[in-house]
Amino acid sequence: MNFFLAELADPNVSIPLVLPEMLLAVTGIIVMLYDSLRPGRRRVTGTISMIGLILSALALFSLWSSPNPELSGFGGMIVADSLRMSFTAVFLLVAALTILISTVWVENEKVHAGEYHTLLLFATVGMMFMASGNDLVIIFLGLETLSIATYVMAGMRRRDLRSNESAMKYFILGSYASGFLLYGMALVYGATGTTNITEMAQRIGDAQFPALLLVGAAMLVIGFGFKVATVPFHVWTPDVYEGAPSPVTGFMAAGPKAAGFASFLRVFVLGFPLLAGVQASAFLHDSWVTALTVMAILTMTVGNVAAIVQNNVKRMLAYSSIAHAGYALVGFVGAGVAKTTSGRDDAIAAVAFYMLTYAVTNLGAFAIVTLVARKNDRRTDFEDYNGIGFRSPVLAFSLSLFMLSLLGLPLTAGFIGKVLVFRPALEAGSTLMVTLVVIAVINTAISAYYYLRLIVVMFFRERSEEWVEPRMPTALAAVLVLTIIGVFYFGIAGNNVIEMFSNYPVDVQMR
Amino acid sequence: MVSVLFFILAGLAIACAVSCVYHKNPLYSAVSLIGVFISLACIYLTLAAPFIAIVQILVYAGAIMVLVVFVIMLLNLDEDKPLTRLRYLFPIGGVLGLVLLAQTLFIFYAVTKTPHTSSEQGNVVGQSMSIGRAMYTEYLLPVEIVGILLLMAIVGAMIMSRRMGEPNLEAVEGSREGGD
Amino acid sequence: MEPGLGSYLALSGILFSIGAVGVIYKRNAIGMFMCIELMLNAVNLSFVAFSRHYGDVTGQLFVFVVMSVAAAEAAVGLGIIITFFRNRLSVDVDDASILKN
Amino acid sequence: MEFESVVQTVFPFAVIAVAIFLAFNGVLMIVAYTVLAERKVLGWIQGRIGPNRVGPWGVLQPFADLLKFIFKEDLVPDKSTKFIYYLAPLVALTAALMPIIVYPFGPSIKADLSEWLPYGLGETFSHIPLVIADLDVGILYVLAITSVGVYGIALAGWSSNSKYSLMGGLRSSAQMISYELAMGASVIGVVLLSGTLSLTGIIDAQIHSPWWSKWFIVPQFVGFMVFLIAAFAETNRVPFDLPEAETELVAGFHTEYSALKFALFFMAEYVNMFTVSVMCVTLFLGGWYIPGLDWLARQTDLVWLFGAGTVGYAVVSHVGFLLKIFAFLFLYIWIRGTLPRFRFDQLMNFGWKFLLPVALANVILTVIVVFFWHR
Amino acid sequence: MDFINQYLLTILILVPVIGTAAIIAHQVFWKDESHLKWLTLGVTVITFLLSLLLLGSAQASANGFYFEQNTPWIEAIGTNYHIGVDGLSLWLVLLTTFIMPIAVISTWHAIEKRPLAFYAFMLLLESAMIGVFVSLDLLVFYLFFEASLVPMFFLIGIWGGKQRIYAAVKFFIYTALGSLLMLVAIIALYYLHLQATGIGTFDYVTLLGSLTAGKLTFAGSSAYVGTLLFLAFALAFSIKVPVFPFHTWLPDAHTEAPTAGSVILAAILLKMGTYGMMRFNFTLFPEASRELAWVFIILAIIGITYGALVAMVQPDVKRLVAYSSVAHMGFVVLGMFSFTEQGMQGALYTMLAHGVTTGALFLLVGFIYERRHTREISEYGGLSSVMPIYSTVFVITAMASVGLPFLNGFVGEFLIMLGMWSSTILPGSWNQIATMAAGTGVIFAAVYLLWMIQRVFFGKVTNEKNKSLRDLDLREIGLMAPLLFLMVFMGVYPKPILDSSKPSVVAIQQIVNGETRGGTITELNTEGTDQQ
Repeated sequence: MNFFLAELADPNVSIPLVLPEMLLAVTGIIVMLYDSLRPGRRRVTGTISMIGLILSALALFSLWSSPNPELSGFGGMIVADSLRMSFTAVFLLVAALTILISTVWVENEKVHAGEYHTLLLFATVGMMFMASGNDLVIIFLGLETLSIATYVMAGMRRRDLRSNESAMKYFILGSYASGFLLYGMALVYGATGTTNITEMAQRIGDAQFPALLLVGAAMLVIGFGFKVATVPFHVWTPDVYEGAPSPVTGFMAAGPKAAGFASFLRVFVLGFPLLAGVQASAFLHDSWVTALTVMAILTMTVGNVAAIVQNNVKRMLAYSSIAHAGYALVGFVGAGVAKTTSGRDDAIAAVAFYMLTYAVTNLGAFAIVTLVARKNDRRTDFEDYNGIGFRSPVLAFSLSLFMLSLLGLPLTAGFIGKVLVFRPALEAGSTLMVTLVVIAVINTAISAYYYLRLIVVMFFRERSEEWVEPRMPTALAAVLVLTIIGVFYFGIAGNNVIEMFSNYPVDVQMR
Repeated sequence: MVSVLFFILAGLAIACAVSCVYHKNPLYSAVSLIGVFISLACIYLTLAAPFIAIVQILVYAGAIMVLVVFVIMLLNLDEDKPLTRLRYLFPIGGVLGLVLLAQTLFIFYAVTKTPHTSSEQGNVVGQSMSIGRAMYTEYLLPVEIVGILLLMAIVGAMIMSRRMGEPNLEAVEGSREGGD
Repeated sequence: MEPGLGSYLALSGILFSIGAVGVIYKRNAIGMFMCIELMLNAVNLSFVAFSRHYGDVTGQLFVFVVMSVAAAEAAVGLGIIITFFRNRLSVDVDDASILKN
Repeated sequence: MEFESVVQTVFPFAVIAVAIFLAFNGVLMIVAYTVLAERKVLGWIQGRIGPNRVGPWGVLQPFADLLKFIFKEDLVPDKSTKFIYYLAPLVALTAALMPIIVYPFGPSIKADLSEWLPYGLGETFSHIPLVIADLDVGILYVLAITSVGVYGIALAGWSSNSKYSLMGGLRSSAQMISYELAMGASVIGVVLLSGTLSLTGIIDAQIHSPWWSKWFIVPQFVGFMVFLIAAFAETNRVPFDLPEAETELVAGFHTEYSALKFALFFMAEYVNMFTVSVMCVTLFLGGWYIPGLDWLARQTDLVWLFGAGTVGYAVVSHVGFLLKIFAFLFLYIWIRGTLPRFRFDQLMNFGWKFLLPVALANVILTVIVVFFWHR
Repeated sequence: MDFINQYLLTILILVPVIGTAAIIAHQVFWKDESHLKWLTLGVTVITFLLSLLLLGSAQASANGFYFEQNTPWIEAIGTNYHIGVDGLSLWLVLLTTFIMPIAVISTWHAIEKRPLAFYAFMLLLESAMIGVFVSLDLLVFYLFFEASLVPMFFLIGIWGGKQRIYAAVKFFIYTALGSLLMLVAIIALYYLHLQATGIGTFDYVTLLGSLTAGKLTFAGSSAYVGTLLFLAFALAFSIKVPVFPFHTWLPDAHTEAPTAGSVILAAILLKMGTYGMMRFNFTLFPEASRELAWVFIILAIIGITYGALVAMVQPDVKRLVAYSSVAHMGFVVLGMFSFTEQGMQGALYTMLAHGVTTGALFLLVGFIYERRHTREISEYGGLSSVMPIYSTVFVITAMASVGLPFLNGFVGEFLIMLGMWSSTILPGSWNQIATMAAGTGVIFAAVYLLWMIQRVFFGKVTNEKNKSLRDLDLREIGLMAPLLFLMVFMGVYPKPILDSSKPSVVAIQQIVNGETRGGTITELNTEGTDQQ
């Protein structure tokens, strides 16, 4: 019998390298099983999920701090570099905060908490694979795991037409984008004959079909652009964000976007680098840097300008998230044009840190939006925030803080994040990069208008209708405390985190 | 011989694809799409990939499209209404199509202009043994992730299609005038 | 005589274009979904052609993965479409306009 | 181009074409007489006589039926979707017939035909396999084509523009999709034991098994039972013939079909029965393989006649193969005569909550056993 | 004492923050709003008293700054918490701590709505303003510069007049836009320094050191980089000052802000702009400063004239005072860009004088507004007979603003004119022409203020409502007394301030005139201290 059991018994496996992902996946399965046996116990499933997340985080940190780390495993499909580590930390944080935020919603809507938690955990596993995958297969799978979970999460409020519509639009456009992404992957594979990103980078010089590389990269830009919501591939964002349940919207803006950036960075910055003396790589590199620069400019501008005219807070935050994707792209481009390896790694760490600050701030904001929206996400217009400033000072001041952090005011996390992502682009010093940063800055000023608007509405207007302050559940209070501390911590003493993000001295390329 | 076969199948695939897009009746589209899938499966055979060819039929034609046809029947869909809104999509679609076709031409041109010889190995990698070996050794991790993905999809599909009560009427009335 | 790699890629590209344009022209969700499946299939063809060309199993494995993903996506996606239909009695995307665009 | 190379290219195709023609006709003949047998057996079971007017004992009845179908008036529902309405029966029958090419009807025959065939064709035909195409992925092929067969039913149900048809079509597709899973899962045990997806390979594996498991029905009895039950459901036979439940749905998906188009559906159903029987036999009962035949030939010095590779061996094996199939076909008819029908929810519950778990448990058990067996 | 001396500036920044925490804690635990103003007053007075310690003897560090503190902050970015004062910033810090208690007292009866938040924002604002004047790290400076926006935004937005939302948002966005471009320039400087010397830094002193030592230059091909950076900085500060075309936020913000807000805005926030120009633009980009000085001089003159002319036709007293600010700040800019010692000293002096005088004017307007709830000039008339003390104080303050000799406005303006006259920054006699053009501004200032005084205070009481107006009470007089004292004191005895600021101003002036190329700022500053 033609078996290959010998190989099977000893496959190319390195468990510690995927331990964080594994633990989380197992937690997901446990939650699912528990929920099917004893349905409707959201506290228990939530607790199990949190424990799983914490265990996963512990595994991650042990991997992070291990003295002689295994750099890659599974035949180079999984890597342990600073990019993966820092982004994974962001995902875990996002997932944990989302679970806490969702408590209100889960209770109000009578959603099946167990299933919701299962999906959230699996989505997180997907995001983690997107960051850790050094192979297009893994990245694609991670992305799809994430996307499919998120489609469902967006439509979980099944009786609400807005939620249905959100899920459907997200599904159709998300799969559409996946199609482009996949085509890009196919062409890149065709050009180089490998799906491993490290090998891909090495083979650019002697690729069999260099022309395909260019087309493939263009398709990949479209696909990833969709996922991270950059203009002109952002059309789905406002509708989906508005219609999805508020905690899910917060999650989508913080988690999947960061995950998209993780893969996007890996594929482009590490996969299509500028190799000395290789003409094909120079052309490819130039093209994608220019394309992303233009995209960054468009993204910021459209996001900010469109956000100004919104009357719905969730929609405003959706456009704001588009704008933030633009700012993060500035750091991305900075990583692309970095002249040294350390500069590139710093820029990647900057984007990771930016996503971290954005996630913390944004989730904090969405915690409050969830609370204010009440049942069925009914109250999400600006008018619903009229004059609540001094009726619910804790909520209002926290929300103002988050808005100011999103705006990027000093002493908040957003400021350090912005400085970090603008830096690498300025370091490059070319006119294009400086223009990019200047436009980013002007956009920041534009964004002041709509971030302030929420503050204006809350504090400067009078409330005409009755206002009953929503009861603040413990979990949500915990989220607020965590995010507020986070906003200040990252803004004032974020040094440790930044260093941790950039200091894992593993360089995939140079191995 | 293979070449002739390829061009016949390719023609069939393209014709079916066009018909899939052209037909307003979703079921016609579905049937055309099945045609595409089957033609592609045959083309995979010409590419020495029997395993993929069969899985193509099994998964796409046998599972996914059955599901689609099933849903079409369940919802008893009518023909598409003529376009009333979003007319600007026509030029967008046209431009997109032209760009993609140009790109296809470019790919074709680039590949045929580049001298290349196919690997001898190409004729055996498609065997099920070779794919099976890859799946459980080199590509064990992706296959495991596929497992997670499918598990999650089951949960997701279950959530979405579970029985439920009336839609939330407040949202309907609040934002929509008139019924269907 | 066998057709060259270019022919396969050309077919793949044409099918992809048809699918991509179809998604835009289709007015109902199921039609769009089918066009997306068409796109995925086109990509699969590219993968298989490259796999054959390089004599590398990766491409075919990728196709296998894509098919699994497509199946999962179909299950979830059709669930979403059914839910949408139940609430609204239409899968026309033009009707999906509560969220202003 | 030289004549020689033309012959070398064309002749194998011609042979295959002939083989396909023969196989199809053979199968169709079997099917035709299965129909007759069904009516007869049912008659006996119910204390009736059955058809006996056309020819002696009604032997020509199938041909009479065929004539009737051909000359009957063909009614097409007014508001039906024409194209699909016409397409559906064709799809059903095509899908039913297509698996035939991978059936191993018998062992391969060693033959020295170099004297008879010029241009080195003798070399090509030194082994004559009694299978049209020995696909590397035979089982998957059969499963794939079977799954395509659903369309015939679904499309027929939809295109007839009749609620009975629609309900019948829906039920039938749901049922087939559900039981396909159990069926696929039950096959995996066999695949694990044999280590191949090819049908000839599986028979080969059974031949080379230890003496106590010459047929995989022994180690895979659970799998066999699951397969058998799923097979009944797949073919929409009693007790799973809900799609055609006359009391509820008139005739199910083919309510609106008449004449030749109805005949196609009818044939497809019986071809499907044949197909699953072949599969059952091949996977679990050794296919054409009769344990001990070769051994017996060697013991009795009849190797030249019945030894492996001889024509005699092939003939005996083939007859054994047919007998096994007929046994299954009889089982179908027998059960139709004795068992009542399920309710639809019972049917779905049975498929999902009992059959599938059992099949999966069987797979897991087999994996464990195979793994440690080979350690 | 050592401890206090060592960390004095940090303490000054932190005391208001701690005070904020204290009043919030107080409100949470005791829920008695009436204590809040006392607590706030206490905190601001303590801050003021502590700030007086700055005048005491202290050792200047090697680079000429006193009370310097330099600790790494966010190393990943490369920024240090570097603070210190010199003769330039010292007086502005004192001005801040001095104005704050007065602003708090002015709100004694005016703030009925949400006092807790009001006082909290006031204190936070104070802390941010002190931070701006003492930061020696560009990023820290930017941080405080932006941080001062938020409390002011809330002060205007919540406690302001009818158009408060518009005014607040306009104020915020104008300032934010400018300062963000400055942020880009700051980061760019970091990298330019990194390229030039291998060390990336935001530290002002280090940057200045490299510039004066010639390690980092904006000459030759990189001159346009220097110009761009200069413009980015200048834009941020010009908006804050505000220099003529960027001034439109100011009348709105001033008019709509509550009295205390207007006082702080006029007295301190505007000075951030001029201070920043002097501190950063002149020293970091001397060439660009000299090259573009003509632009700013022209804008300043336009500002002076335009401010005065528009002030003349304002029907609203507060708006009138606001436009007078535009004119006065024009003078300050003019003085700075003369690049002469007198001009720049005058500019600094005018900054302080304007802080005191305009603060007082806004307070006075506030007093009358509290009584009558209108600021229309036409609503008043003949107040001198009804409110004699008020009228006297008002007239004195207005005279100070006009620049009457022996009052504080005169010294600064005179020095500026003198400086501009003797300047060589413009070609030929244009310097003198510019001086004369600015001089007309003084005349206009006299015109609009006197006209306003005439309409409001003299003549008959035309409006019945004005007949029963209270004159100033003790609190109000107490509030005005220190301001009046300062107006007179600064007018007759400017020497201490001018003397102590001289070395720093001269140092800047020499850098901007390119006289210290090759030398180091360190040497210059030590020389300065010796003179003192």
